[in-house]
Amino acid sequence: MSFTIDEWFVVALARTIRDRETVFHGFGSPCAQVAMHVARRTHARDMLLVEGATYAVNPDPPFIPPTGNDLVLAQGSTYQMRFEEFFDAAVRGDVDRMFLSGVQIDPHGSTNVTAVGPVSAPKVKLGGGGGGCNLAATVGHLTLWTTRHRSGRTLVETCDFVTDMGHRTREGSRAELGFTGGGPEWLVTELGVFDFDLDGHARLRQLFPDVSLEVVRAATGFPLRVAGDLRPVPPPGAAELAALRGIDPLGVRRSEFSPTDLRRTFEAPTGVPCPC
Amino acid sequence: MSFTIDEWFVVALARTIRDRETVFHGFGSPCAQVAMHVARRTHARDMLLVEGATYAVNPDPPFIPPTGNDLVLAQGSTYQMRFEEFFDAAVRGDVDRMFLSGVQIDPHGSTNVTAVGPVSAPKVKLGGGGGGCNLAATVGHLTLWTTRHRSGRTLVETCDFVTDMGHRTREGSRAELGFTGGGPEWLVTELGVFDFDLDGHARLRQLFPDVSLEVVRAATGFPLRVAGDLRPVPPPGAAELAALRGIDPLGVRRSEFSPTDLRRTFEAPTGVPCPC
Amino acid sequence: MSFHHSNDKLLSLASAAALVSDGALVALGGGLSSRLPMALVREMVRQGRRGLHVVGSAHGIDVDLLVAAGSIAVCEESYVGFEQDLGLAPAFRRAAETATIEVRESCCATILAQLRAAEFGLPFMAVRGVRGSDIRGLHPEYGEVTCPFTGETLVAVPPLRPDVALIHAPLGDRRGNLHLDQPYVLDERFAASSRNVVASVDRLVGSEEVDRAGITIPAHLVAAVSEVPYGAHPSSCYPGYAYDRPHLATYVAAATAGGEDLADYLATFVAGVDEEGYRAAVGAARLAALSRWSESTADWKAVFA
Amino acid sequence: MSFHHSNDKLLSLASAAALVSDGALVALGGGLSSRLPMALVREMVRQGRRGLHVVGSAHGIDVDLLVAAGSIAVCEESYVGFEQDLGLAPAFRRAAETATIEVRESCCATILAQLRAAEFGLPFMAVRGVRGSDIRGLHPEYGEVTCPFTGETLVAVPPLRPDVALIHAPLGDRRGNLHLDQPYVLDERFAASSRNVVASVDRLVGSEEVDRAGITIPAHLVAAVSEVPYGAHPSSCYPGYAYDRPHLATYVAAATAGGEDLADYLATFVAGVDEEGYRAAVGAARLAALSRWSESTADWKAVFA
Repeated sequence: MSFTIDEWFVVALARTIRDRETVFHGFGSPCAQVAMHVARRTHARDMLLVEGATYAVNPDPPFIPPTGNDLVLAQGSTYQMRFEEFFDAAVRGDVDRMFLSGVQIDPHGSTNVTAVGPVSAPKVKLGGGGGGCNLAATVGHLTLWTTRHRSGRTLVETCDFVTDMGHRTREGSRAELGFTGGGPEWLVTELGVFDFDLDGHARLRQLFPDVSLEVVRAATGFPLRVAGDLRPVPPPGAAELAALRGIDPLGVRRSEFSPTDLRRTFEAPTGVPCPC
Repeated sequence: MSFTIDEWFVVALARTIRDRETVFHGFGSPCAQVAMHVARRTHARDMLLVEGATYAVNPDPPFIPPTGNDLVLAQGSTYQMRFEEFFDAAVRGDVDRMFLSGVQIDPHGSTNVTAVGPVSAPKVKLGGGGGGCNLAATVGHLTLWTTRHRSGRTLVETCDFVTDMGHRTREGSRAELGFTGGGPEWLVTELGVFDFDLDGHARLRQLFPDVSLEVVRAATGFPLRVAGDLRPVPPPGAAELAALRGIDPLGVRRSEFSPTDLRRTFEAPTGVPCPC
Repeated sequence: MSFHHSNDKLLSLASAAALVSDGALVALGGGLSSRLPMALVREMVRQGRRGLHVVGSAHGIDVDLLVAAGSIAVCEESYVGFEQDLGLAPAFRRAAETATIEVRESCCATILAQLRAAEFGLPFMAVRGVRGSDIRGLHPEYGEVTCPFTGETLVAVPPLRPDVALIHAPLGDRRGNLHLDQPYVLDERFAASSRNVVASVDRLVGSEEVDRAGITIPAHLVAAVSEVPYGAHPSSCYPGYAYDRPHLATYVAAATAGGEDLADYLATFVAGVDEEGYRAAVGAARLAALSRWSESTADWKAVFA
Repeated sequence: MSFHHSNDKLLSLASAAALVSDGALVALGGGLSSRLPMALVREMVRQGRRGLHVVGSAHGIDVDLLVAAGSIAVCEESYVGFEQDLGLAPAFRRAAETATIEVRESCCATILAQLRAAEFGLPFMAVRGVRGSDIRGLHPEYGEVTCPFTGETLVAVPPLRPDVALIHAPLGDRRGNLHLDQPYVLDERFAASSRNVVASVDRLVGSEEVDRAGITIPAHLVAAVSEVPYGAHPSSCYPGYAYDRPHLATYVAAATAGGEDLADYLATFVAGVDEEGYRAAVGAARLAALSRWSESTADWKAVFA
């Protein structure tokens, strides 16, 4: 059974979700969006899935469209939260996990989706953070991801602009700011999977088998911390791949990857048990 | 054409409503409730009528029931506000008039519907103020009414407990408290009609023809101020009486009057023009 | 207030009511004589619940019955009574006048602000009004806050996070989805701000039917649901039934007289019976008459005669 | 914000758009590529509106087109772009990078809090979060407030009271009642907090039909309504039509190239035509195809190909 990096990457994202969690993704996040549906169809059948900008609860869309606010995403849902209903739930602590990405991500998991260069006259004006700046403060756990780690411009020592706070900024730690959420728990990149150590600093836990530690080190803009028990990323199970291919026939997840990375394909070692 | 005091009283209340006002009455207020429908069916056809505890906008109920929260009150309405939708509108200043009553009413229009005697161990524990305590601060104008002026216990120098503030309390004036509403504009009793002078003090403007100034003075627990141009209360018009009898076939308005007062009947001087 | 993920929350009325502990902060759904959670109220009385702190807007027989049964320690409603029609709430009035309950009378808008603080995850909310009213004096827990922009001083109120909200709905499914008709009163806010929603429904139906009717309160906010026909009686639960005015009058008379009369009412309609017994005591004919409101305006009027 | 009592608010698109003055604080309804008030946006461009201060959540071609046409001075949205699919917003990006517009980027939840302050009649609202984000630095108008109960310091935000909210609905009546399908995004909050709601509807129908569909925004909040078929195109307005992805791609290409290409787009689809001309330029066949989403999953997928 063969699969591609975008498929494996999405399964790695899906596995950061625990069953019975209430989970949310923002718009413009096809990989996270697909990952949530994969999780709900495999190991997290009782999660409460809030479908992005539609705020639909536990929908079963026939496919994922190229926009995060389309009626197709609410199909099969019995209830759609109001905009404010979702944000209130997240602020008061009823949302357990949110997926968050960044054009820049610092070692403590702060992210920048606002501007590259000085914000007053940016080199690149990015789209903006949507609701992240408040949500990141109060949602239970954050799963961060990027598909552009290899570029060397994504994992940086310092973000040009902090849109969404990670474990600490120059203003202090989350505790010092009175934030009720736990902050970044995972950072999944197309090269490997990081968790965050006791200092709230990213630490490499898993590597994709076609990637070397040197490649990761070279692509990472801050001193790389590596877990003692560094392992390869566990391969996707058949059920996870089937769920993924079922929910994303248009392949919107691929829009996040560079053409080069999309050529990465893998063979499943036979007889790997699916965790679901 | 003959009519009774309850009918005339309700018409007097109705005439305090200006056309195109947004008007609200609380629960347990049959006279105000009937008055609003009379106004909307006669001189204030473009008022926005918010029907008590149903928050129905411009309904046309077939009759007024003995409770303020019944489905019949929303009949013919195309829209029902949510509870919070109404209160927010009132607090931000979109509600122009509210009807408010009191077991005690002081000269500045503060009202008591909480307790007679010390609140810690009351002589009579009353029902309570519902939403009045906040609404009285921000609604544009208040029309106060009582059907128990004659008792001598209603218009008092000082309320045992101020549930809803009038023009001033010992804490100060409305301006000093930063209230955005105009406070009491009219006080209609079964003896006559008061407005409020520049000190925000009740002032008798109209008398029912079967009531003498001495009766009013004797029944009023504070020095009576009388307008220079004291007049009789203008009699109800045929259209007003027809509207009233149409909307209140159960006669719920009568529940507010003493049996003695209910015996007061009047003959319309012929050829009185209806103001509507 | 974290979400309830179970897909089957159906409980017996006894088990549902048992989720309310003695001394709990309880939000009562509905208002005046409409959609009051009466079956849950009666069951709490049967179970001898004590020391409850009830909060809500304008209520009637639900609160008065709990007071009559000695279940309430603190009453923080904005109104308790039977409007102009049947007047003051007898048991509530007696208990307040003898200081056997603590009355922390509040205002609908203030309660809304406090529920919003809880729902919005904020440690306080500001309110206009309240100043100038002696109600302020009944609430030492209120504070003050100065607006950093205008400099004006407003009353600050703390979050109100009920331990449980008791909500009656005409329709619901076993997952906990509830459909209500307007007016919702504070029920949506109670559901979002309370730690647990315990619901009773006149009819338990499939999710599709609740979905068609429209989900007012979603399953993830609901901890338990119990099916009790006429569960809001003697208050109304449209479109099913109008309120039972003669029954309210019977109650008010008994509660006003107190002693034997009140004891008889409680024995006949509450302590001595289960809900099936309650419906039998009220009488099938009477219950049927309350559903006849929709047949004609004359029938509707007749219900209130 | 006081209520609108008129029983006939039907205006031509030109008269409706003319209710927005140069320099106005404008709330844009809908979100991303769904239910954007595009006909009103195009008409404002035709009328040469200048100096607008736009506020909202996550938006796309509505804001980018206004920036391309030079109508915007200040942009206070939480996001402007075309998601992963079509990427950054070309005109918005260029204007921000050359500082020809002021970008006061905000956060959905902060904007919600500011709208609520206006809706609730409060001089400020407290928000969690924002601290720790550099977005705070873009908003000198924010303040701080200390909770009188917990002592914690929160960010205080002032009320946001738009001069006008531009809202597109599939259905409405001439009195101004509007029916929307979920997600409402911020439209309900905009309607309650803005001084005026100016609406466009795909279909003007009788009040009974809006009532049957469900009134999302009531007439008393609406100042004007104009009937414009496909008035949200190229964004979606379900159940009528899906969003026109190829058209968005055409726009993004033209706006990215700028100069002639952008001028051509504006001439062909905005300045050079009225809305009838716009629909003709898009093409009846294409518009019909966008309504075919409901026929089958294959058709729905095909719309996005």
